[in-house]
Amino acid sequence: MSANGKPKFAMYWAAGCGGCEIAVLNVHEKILDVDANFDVVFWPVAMDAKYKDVEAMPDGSITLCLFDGAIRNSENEEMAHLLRRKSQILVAFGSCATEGCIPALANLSTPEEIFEAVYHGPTTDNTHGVVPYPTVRVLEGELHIPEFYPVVKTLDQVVPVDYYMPGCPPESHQIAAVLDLVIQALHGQAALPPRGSAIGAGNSTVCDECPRTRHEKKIRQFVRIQHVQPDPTLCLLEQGILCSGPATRSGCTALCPKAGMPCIGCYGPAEGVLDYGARLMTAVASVIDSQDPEEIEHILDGIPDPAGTFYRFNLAGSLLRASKPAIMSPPPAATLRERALALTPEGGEEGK
Amino acid sequence: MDTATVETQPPRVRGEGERPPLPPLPPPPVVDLGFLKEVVEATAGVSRLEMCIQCGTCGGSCPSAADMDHTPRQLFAMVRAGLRDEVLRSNTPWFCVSCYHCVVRCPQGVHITDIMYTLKSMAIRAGYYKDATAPDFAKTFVYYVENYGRSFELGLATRFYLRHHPLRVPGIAPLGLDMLVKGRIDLTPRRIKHMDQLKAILARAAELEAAQ
Amino acid sequence: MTDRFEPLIIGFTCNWCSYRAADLAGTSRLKYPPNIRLIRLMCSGRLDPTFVLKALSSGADGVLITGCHPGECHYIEQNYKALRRYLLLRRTLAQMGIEPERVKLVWASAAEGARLAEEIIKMVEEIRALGPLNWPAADGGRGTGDGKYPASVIHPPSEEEVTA
Amino acid sequence: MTERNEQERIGVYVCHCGTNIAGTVDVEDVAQWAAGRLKHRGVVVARDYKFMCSSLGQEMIEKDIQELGLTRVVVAACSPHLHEQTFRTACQRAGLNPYLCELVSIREQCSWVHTDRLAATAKAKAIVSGGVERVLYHEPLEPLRVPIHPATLVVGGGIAGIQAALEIADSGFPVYLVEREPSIGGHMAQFDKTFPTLDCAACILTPKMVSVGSHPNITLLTWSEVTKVDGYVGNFTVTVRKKARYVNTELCTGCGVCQEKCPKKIVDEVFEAGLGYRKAIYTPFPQAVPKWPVIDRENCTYFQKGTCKACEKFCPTGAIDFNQEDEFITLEVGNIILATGYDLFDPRRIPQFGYGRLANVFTSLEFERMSNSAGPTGGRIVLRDGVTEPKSVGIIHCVGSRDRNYNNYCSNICCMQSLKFAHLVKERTGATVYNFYIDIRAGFKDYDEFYQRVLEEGILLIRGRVAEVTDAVRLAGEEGKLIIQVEDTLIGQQRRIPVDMVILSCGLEPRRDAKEVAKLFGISCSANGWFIERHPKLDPVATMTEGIFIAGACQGPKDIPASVAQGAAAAARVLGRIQQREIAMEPIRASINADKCSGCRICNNLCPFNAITFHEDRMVSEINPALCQGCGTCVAACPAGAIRGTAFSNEQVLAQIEGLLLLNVDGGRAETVVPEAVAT
Amino acid sequence: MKYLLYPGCSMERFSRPYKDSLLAICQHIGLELEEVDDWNCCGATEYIAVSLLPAYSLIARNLALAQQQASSGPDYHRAGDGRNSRGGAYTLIAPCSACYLNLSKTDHYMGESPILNEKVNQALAAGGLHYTPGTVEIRHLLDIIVNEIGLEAVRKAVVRPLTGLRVAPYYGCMTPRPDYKKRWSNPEYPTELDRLLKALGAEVVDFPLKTHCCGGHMTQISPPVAYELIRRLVHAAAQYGADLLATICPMCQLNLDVYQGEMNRYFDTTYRMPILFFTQLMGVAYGLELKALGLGQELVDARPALAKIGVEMPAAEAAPARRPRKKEGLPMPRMPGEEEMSHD
Repeated sequence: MSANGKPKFAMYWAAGCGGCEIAVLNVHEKILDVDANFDVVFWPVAMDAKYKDVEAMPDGSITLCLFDGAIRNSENEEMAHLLRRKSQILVAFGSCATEGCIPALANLSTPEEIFEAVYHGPTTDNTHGVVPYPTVRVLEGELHIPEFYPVVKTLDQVVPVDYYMPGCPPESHQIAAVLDLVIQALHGQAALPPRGSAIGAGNSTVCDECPRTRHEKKIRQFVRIQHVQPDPTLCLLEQGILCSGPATRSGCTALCPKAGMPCIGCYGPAEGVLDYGARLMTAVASVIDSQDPEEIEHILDGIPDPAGTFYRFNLAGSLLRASKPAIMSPPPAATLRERALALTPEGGEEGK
Repeated sequence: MDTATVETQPPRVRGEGERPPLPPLPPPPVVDLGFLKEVVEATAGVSRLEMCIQCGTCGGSCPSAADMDHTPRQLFAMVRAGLRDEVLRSNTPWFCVSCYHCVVRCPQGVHITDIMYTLKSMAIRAGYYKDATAPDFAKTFVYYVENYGRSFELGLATRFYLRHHPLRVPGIAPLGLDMLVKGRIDLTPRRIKHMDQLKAILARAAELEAAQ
Repeated sequence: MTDRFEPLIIGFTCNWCSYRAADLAGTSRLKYPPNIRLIRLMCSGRLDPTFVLKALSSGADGVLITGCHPGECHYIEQNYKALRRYLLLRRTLAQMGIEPERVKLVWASAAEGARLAEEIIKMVEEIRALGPLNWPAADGGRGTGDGKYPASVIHPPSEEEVTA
Repeated sequence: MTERNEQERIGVYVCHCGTNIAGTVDVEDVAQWAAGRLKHRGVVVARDYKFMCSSLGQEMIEKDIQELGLTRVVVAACSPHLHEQTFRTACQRAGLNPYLCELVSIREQCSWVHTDRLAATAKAKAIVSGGVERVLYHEPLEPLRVPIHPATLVVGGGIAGIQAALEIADSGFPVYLVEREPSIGGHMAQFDKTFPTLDCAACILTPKMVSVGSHPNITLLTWSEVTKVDGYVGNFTVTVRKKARYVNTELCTGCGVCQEKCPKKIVDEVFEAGLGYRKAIYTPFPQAVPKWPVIDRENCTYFQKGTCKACEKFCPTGAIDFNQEDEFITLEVGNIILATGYDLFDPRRIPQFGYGRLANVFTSLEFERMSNSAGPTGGRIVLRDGVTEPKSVGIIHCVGSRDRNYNNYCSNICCMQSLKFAHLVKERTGATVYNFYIDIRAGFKDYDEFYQRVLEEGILLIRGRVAEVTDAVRLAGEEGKLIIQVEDTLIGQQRRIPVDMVILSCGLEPRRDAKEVAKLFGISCSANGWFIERHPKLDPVATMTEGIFIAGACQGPKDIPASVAQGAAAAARVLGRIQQREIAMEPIRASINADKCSGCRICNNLCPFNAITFHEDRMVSEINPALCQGCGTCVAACPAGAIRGTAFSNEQVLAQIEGLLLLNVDGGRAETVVPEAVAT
Repeated sequence: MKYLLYPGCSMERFSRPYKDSLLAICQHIGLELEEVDDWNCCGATEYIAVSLLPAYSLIARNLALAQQQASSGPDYHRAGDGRNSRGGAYTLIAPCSACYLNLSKTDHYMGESPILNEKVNQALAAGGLHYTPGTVEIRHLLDIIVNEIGLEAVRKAVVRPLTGLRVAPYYGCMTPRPDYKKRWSNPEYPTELDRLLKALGAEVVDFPLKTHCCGGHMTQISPPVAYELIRRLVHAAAQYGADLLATICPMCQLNLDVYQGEMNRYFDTTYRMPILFFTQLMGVAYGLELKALGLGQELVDARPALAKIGVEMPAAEAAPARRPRKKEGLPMPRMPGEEEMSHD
């Protein structure tokens, strides 16, 4: 408990787009309740704070910590451990922290490929081919930056997590509800759900909240939404548009399907599902309306990027977590360190 | 069996001495049971030769069966029996006109025509086939293809006829003349542009074939 | 034991055809390497891609999916569903950089003990040639971790309290 | 999971099976290992024994259950298909729910197929570990008991269906016999003589037809088709469409005046096999059962042009009723016997045999009608011109059979049929008869004797599959003839044999609509389209669908004796069921968790047994446990993981995977992690 | 949209009429053809009998060239709608039966056997070429005309119907036979040419030997055999009262036309059965200039037969009445497309 007697609140932004942070602010006046009920001690986006301040706090002194973003590098992991140690309730906030989300799609590529794309790609102007080294020895001494991990991890792959809040980003009305619940719990007016469960989401899947009419499914062709004028009231999947609704946890109120766009699965797997992609794959494949291998293959050609489609938000959280070459490859740091030494005066290059 | 030792000697008759050894048995006929496998493997695609049920559809369908030493069906039975020499000496493959009637009718889907091609090339390699006419025609044909990239009817006909049916040349000559008049024969062979390329390809192919 | 790589393969069989084929292989004393371990399902239609991914991520070097021949499914047509899932899964796995030889679909009727044995022998050799998969075990994962939670002022119940 | 183990007490029992298992697997080691290594998984006792399935072995298990308070049992022995029931019953005797017992096979799938003792032992351990992990997720189950409705539906009024119907009806139970055509009798009614005894088909069939027609326990529904089948074993609800006859069966006496007077004559493609004519109002043949005619709407002048009504004018009892309409009736039955028969192979598909182009090429069925004294020619064997008697006839076997291009199977009846034809032609015309065959298959009682007899009659048999039948003459003497070109394989020469008439012994094919019928009744078809029996040897008339049986040629090409035998067999199976009054079904079923179900309807059309229904009101899908056959396809398909499959749940399978991967082939630790509780 | 054309050696000279007429009619019906550049002989039935691999490589070179040429430009005709995972094979027209068969066979076997595929491509590599099985779809000209252009279009273009001309449609063996892709015609009893000729207004006889062999290379190796086969064909055509016989293959035309005299001499017979290419008849029906169709180059004069065009011709006595329909007669089984086929 802090001086003003209010429980402490923290929020941290790891490997992610920051949408989650915005979503929190999107709760509008609710944010005032946060301020009223919590003492915000650490929230880099909202206020200035240093890691060492957090280190200084006693363990378990933070009551509620919302952790958004995935674990992409050593800094993310260090902060995860730090905040775990300091927090009573650590919430994996948003798809990145929960299951990897878009950043984890990088798990389909090796670090080498990623660096190639980022630092030498056609869109990169990097005439000297400079790449970041975890350790660079310069004349003044050694410089360190966080180490890049071969694969993106979910928060709970590095520390124990109390609650999961899915969504990319979590819907603001859900955030508001969760904040309410926690506040009530603080005043002993409500009990928190069991540890390890998902909060701010439903127990069924998106179809449950989707108003579109449905029939028995028979798919003879997959089409991309941009190539067709979908029927506004009929189930998109029945129209051959690959909608992830059937496999995706409810809670978003089926925003996308309502707006005529297929669900892309940001709320992740339904309760108790071990592998999101597998569920979606098996469901979609089962209703393909053909018994002829040739024809089935032909129909499947309509799904140009299966892995990316079925694991768009879930790759890090899936059973395989990454492609074989990626998960088998060593951290690039190992190789990079040597180059780093080559850059020192002894190496000569620096001298010129 | 570890019981009583089995008697390996012919029984002794009491009072007699060693029996004289039995006279030697005549040698077995020469068969090559690997022949079937060999033919199957040398044939492009899936020959299904081993599936033949000897129904005779091929022999019944064959337009030139009358002139064959053996019907295709018999030939396949002989292949199975491993009678390599008889098979490769048979004129049957050489009378195959490649009409594929047997192939589409065969209830077992045996690729008869392709098997005939295989047997022909085997026979040529073994230098077995008695009447050289057909093989020579094939070779002459191949000669033109290998040197010009195209076949050349006139050359083919003359070269070949003079060799094999010199007596029929006068008979055929007017025919050739007719064709000439009608403008249906070249006097000189045509050559494709990149003969060198074709030659290279064929040479490599020949090496690869020799390798196996 | 020799130090050559011994692959570990999980095989899924359907109760009516391929499992009986495996039984037949046994009763006819056919021989195949001990690298495969079979799981009986009622039908190849029961095959959930999750099972395959689970096996691969839990240490299996390959997965063999088997069922009745098309048109001879004892549940009429469920093996076609297995086929469809397999074809899609195969594409996804390909993108994940997993060699196609590692996950195979084979139809085997109850009479095809020999065929099943051959397929197993073939697969073991192919995977031996590929080498181990050795999928790294996930460190942590949902509901895992050292369980050392800081003391809380509002006592969220532990799993035990809940499930009990 | 963890707390599970504290409660659960597992017993592991490893069988030696004499030396069958112990010969290759170190069973003692396996048992000890299980007791030690798997202790933390809840294994409290692990024993090995010479013969677990022996009464002593079973008693050992029962004793442990009672004394050690085992909650789950794993038996490592032979295939579950052999002894699963045995050990389940043992558990039940000891008061443990039988479904808490798991039998894993370390014989068929281990000791018998491996030679390396160390590796086999390691695998056996892994298999046991898999069983232990799996059994932890077993649930106590109760078999489903359903009552059996005493009535039976027989589909198809051919000889097989007739036989089945009579057997059941004679034992005092009600039967509905549904036939698509206006009369029962099937193909047999079209024949003249039957091999090998040559007694006339009508003489032996008609009495049976009559007793079907008059039997108090048989409700005969001809000119009718089954359109819908609901329910499950013991309780089927069947919808039958009674096509309008346009004849009032109450009034009709079957006098036949209408047929005489009807001005419209059409080729009878069905009963006369296209060789004869019938009227627009007709009974297929004089001895038809029932005797009432039907009006064939498509060809009736009145229905097409609006005038005529000759039949109505002349009918003495005023039985003609042009206003009749199709009628749909529903039947409640406990069991169903399918005896839908076969179709004849259409030889037009083999152009080189000339059928349809060359006038004097006939099909076997055409010849049956021709040779039938009640047929279009009154039994005279003549050419297509209707007058000329053939001087030479060629009979071609295996038409469309034993041929990858058409049907790869042997049609079973053709050899005998063709020999019968040869005999009839010889007997009635004295013509020269050639039979062209690949092999003569005369494998049943008195069949080969008949072959001998035909040989004696001087029939010329030529061993060779005919290449072509042509009218393109090549040699003198062939003009105006049909030339059969064939290799006489016994002399190895191609022969051209000129004949006047060619008979094609066409093969048997599944009914054109066999696959739809199979789907309608929820049974399976082979790739060819024959209905699949539960077991080719041991259960030839049952199907995979409880309560549905098959008899006769719909299961595969068959001659009359075999069809009759199957009809009787199917009847016997049904009667057994009816006597039991109720039946217990394996509780391997799927169920949907309504809270989790989002009503996406992915599963809806995955079930071939129509067990899944969607409730528009609640927007959830539901499974009817009695219809569910437990294949688990929907379980595997549900995107929300809302469907559970008992006995093969995700938890069970995933846990078994973990367990199986516990040990490496060399006995060392494999890469796997300690099993954790997971659901998908 | 262009179609690739593989003419084959025969077309260059002794079957020039075929090439001339097909180019003429294709232009007329708007079928744009482009020759495969520097194609070589397909080896006929000879090469493969000498050595297998070189034979397949010889043929594969053409396929490789076709592949190269087609992939160079956008507007070549492709099979399927392109969404096909095998990317819509390029269509290659082979009007000669032997070439058609050899090309499609090679493509098929290369696809079927990886070993052959690898070896052949090794050989091709020596010439800096490569062929991927399935990228070129070989089709016969007749197939294209009947199934791509369509008989309706063919009928529309007719200006001088061949009414009254009795034609025996002759397919020969290799075109309808083992079709290494999906069948487009019946191997025993095709009807494509029949229907095409009907569309031209001709009276088509139900030619029983329509797919029987013309003797192939036997005219060279052992003429007696070939002569016998030729005799069977011309006799059957005469038996059915045909005025002429229409063929779709250079080799058939060569044997039946050029060697008909030889055959007559051999058997001491007097058959005079004109043999024309179906493309020539199309040209005639389209009213194209006869010379441009290579007419007159046949050795058995076709003019008398062609002179009949437009003249109503009584059914030839020679044609045996095969389908009695007398009242007392027994009904005949109906054939699919009965009305089309029957002619009594």
